[in-house]
Amino acid sequence: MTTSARSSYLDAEPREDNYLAAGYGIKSWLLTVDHKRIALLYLISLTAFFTVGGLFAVLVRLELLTPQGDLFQSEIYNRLFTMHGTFMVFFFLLPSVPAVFGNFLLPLMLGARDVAFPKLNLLSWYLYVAGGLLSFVAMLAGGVDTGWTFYAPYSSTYANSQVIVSALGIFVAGFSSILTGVNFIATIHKMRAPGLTWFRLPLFVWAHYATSLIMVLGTPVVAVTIVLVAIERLFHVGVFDPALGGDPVLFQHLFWFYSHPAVYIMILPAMGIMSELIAAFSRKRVFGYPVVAISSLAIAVLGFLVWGHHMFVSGQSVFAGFVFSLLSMLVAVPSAIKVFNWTATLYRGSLSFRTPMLYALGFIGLFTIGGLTGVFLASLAVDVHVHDTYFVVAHFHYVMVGGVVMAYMGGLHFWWPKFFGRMYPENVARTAAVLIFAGFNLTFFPQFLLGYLGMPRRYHAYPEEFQVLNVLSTAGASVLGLGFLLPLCYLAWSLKYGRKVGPNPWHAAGLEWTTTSPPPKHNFDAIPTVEHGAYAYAELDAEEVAHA
Amino acid sequence: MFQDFSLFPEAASTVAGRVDELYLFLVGMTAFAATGIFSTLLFFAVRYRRRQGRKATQIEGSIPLEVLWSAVPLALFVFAFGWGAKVYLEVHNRPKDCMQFYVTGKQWMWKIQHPTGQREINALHIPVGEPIELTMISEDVIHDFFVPAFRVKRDVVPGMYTSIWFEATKVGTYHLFCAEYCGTKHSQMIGEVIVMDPADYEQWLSGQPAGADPVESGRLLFENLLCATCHEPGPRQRGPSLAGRFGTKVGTQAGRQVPFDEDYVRSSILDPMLDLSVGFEPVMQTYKGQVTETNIQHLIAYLKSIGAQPVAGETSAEGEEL
Amino acid sequence: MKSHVLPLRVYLQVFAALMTLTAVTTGIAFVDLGAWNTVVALTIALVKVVVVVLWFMHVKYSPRLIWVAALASLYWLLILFGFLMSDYVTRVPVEGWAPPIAW
Amino acid sequence: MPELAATHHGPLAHHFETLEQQKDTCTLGMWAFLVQEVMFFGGLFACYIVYRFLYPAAFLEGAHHLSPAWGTFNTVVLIGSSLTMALSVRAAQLGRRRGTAGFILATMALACVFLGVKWIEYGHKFEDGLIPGVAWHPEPGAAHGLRIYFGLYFTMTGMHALHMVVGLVLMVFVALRALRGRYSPDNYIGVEVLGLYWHFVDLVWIFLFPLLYLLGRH
Repeated sequence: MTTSARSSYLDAEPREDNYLAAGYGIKSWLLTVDHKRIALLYLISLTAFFTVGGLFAVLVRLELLTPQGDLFQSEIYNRLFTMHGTFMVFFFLLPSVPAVFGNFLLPLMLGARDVAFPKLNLLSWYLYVAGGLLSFVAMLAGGVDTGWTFYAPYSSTYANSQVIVSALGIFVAGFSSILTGVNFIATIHKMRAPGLTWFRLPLFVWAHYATSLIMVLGTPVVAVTIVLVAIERLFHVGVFDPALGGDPVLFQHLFWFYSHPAVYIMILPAMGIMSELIAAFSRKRVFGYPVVAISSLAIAVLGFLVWGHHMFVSGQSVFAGFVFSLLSMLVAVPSAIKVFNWTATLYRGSLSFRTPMLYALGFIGLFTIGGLTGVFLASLAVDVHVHDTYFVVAHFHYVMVGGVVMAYMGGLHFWWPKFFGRMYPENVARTAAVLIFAGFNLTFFPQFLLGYLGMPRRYHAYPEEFQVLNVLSTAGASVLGLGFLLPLCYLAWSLKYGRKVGPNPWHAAGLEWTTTSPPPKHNFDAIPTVEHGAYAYAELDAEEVAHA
Repeated sequence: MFQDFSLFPEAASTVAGRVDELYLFLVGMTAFAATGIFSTLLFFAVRYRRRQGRKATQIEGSIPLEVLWSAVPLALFVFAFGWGAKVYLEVHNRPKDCMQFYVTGKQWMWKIQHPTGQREINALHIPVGEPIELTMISEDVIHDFFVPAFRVKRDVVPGMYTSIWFEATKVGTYHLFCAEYCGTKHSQMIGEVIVMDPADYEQWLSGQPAGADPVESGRLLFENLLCATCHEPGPRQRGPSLAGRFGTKVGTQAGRQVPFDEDYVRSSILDPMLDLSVGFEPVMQTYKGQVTETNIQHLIAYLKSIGAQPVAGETSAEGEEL
Repeated sequence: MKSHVLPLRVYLQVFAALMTLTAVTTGIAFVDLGAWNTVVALTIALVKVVVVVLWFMHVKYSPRLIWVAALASLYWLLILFGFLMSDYVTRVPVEGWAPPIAW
Repeated sequence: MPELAATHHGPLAHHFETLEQQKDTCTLGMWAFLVQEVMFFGGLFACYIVYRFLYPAAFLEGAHHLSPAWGTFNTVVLIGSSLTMALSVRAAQLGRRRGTAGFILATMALACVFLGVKWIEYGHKFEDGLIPGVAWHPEPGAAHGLRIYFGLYFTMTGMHALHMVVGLVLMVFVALRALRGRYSPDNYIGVEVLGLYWHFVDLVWIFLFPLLYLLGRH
């Protein structure tokens, strides 16, 4: 490819009817039904919640610097980790990729003018914000100290904190998630451009389809469970209260029926981003495309059959433990398949190591560790020892932060020019990516060791022999925190000073790159007709040569 | 800060080594897979970095490869399941003739009772080389009895008994943690397991204030609560006689056969109307609020001593397990 | 937009069938069939649901995707109930578990 | 087709190409929503199954505190309302404006009868002291687990009633739109979707009725 071909992609002036220019007042944002603007609303609110959740994490790590539990009282500490968990899980991780990237990109990738139900989409955002505000109210009114898992009977009877308000916040946010799922399912089924058959769809779309299924099928169960906890607290009906004949283990069943598949709600869209990044920066179609596509659905379906692996020591029957352990092993396979296929995609590619690609490679590394340590937890005897220890904490942070957040950051850099028509500064972005990767490992790797040593999670004070590893972890957390501050600054900077770009700064395949950056209000001047599958890099390269 | 620093926990029970073997196998598997993937990534990253004039080669995929890298992990994972399940049964299935300890968890302490009646809080003294079984219940929320050095852990649930067993192999003092988040002072619901030579244990026991033997205190409770009035043969007998009953089956008025075991005794004391014995009027009052969980455990110990199998021990159907 | 308009007669027949089934299920509840009472009641309920779904909700005349949606909800319900009960029904023989106790 | 999509007014929303696509999309969306409704009630039914398994006696006793006559009556009423709802959709398909609104009104009337009966039943439970946390003083010797039975009874029927109230609100809107002639044989998706929702509410009751009222009646 030649310099002249390249220049046609860069330094373009944005067109005047782009979606950002479609209105400037507050009302034009708060009442918008444009999926792209709603995505940005989510981006802003998610960043706010991520910051709050991150602050709680910082305080938690500071407390754990010393074994005595001397920085906060235990009441405060318990609230800190609970709020960290609820904000991060329910108000950042669950909506993160679907709400920002799914919303912005699905219609663009499908060649549609919007999602199927634009008003419902806006309602989803309002529900999400309302849920978040309720959680904020709960926080200001004294916080909640049940842990993000809300285990009964502690949550339903014993906790003296804002359980009901907080639970209501999660309930409301849950409906945001459900409606997003409904919206995406209808969009993917019915809004595809002519010629865009299922096996021509980008893997990002497949991943979002699988995630939407889980949102619709799983979320209502946790919603009704939360309702039951509130009813139990208000009326003492006994459903979860052993003092009245209830079985507290039932709460765990219902909670994990959703909350285990929920980790796939978080990771599947991240995997979708991964496929896009790997393909774009290798300039290749994804190796084994149909297998990767189907593996997303396999994860969504199998993911519903494994929830009991959270309950091996809870009083669940031995038989159920065996069944859930075996099925948990099966669900690890489609994830492994994805990792292998991404790696194989690099083979004989033309790899460039721009920031999004660095995040993608980081994802593969960290997700491999996160996924394989999941096998430890699915294996009964080892789980008995490491259950509810820092091993579990490390494992899910490797998947949730090392996986979801890495992909989120990678996607943010990749599609940033599409969102705003401007490029982020490359060098500082690469530095931040390396910082985040290093800080992450330093924070969470020691926690695997702590876990096997036996340090229980949610401990405010701990025996002295665990201090070395905890200090390492806190040190890593400061690096990680710094790593996250950098993008906050330079991305904001780039909104005004970043270099202007044309429709396709990455020379990437995909319908979203055929429209201008930022896209016009209705996405496409004419609905495109699709003639080949996603990742048509061979065709793209040929076109460029022809141009040159 | 570097005192007692280590990277691997002490192993001090018969099952600890078995769990560690499996753990190390999984660590090996992870290390192998991760090294493989990372070095491949690194190699590709260098070998196929973007260079002027070289294009990517488009590859569709490969069914044999897909099959290979589905089947190999599947086989490994299922193997990990099998091994984990096997060791789990060893961790879970107790041997016969365990020493019976009683554990009550409450916010935020462990109350422990020895077979011979001595009581302690947040500490458990045991003899080395003896299989120990703990029968556990919680008075409020869910707790979890966790001894890392023994690699055992079990939730302590309100309203239902759970049990755990272990056999210590090394004299020493080990951490006891509550591993299920239980509220404000969760991190202070900790204690020590002190493993002693059997002789030292005997000496320790005799040095303790001779807490009444559970059977004996159970007998006293049985008298003081006037249980005998209704539950022993006599003019005022209104309920089933209890001698020789423990370990048998009870026919209930609902027409079921339920085992006369710890849970049955406990529920009959706290909620007599549940599973009434056939042939008697529903006249018994609840003793809720009048007896503690520890009292109930004593009454159970007493009933066991006059039961069908006077030896303290098995009531549940462990033999039929999987 | 084509729409399949069912004749009025069909709706009335469906309603009559539902009424009959309601009468049967109420009537049979007063006859002692042992455990079969539950089976019969649930079977009748299921038949009623199928009738409502097929005709009132027009699934009989809908594209395959709608069938899939309806069946998927049933399938996932069965996953929830099945795996949940697989714990409860196996607790007794394996761990000597008794129902939680009240006081 | 682009010129069609540029239409910003009329029954076709800007982001759809054809009315057919719009109808199919809305129907699919509603079904996806109903699937989540099924799972929502599924969680409650899961609790019911577990506690019925643990406390069979309490669930038999609980059923005896309910009136099968009221239950049967309400079942007839609710299935009747499903019929009128289906007829309303049919009227919309045929472009009968008044018929559509009229049948919706009939549905609303039946729904109100149902809720009225529910109100009376709840009142009886209050008098009998069978509402956990509000008025709970069952006869001595009541089966263990009765409190859970009534806890579930009120949660399940309450959630069901709440769904009916939501349906009633929606019906007001749809009936008004129907009267204003917003629906036509080409575009009656609002009525269709409302109908699907209402039939779902009926389906939940079809299971609640035998499970709560009838089992153990003999």
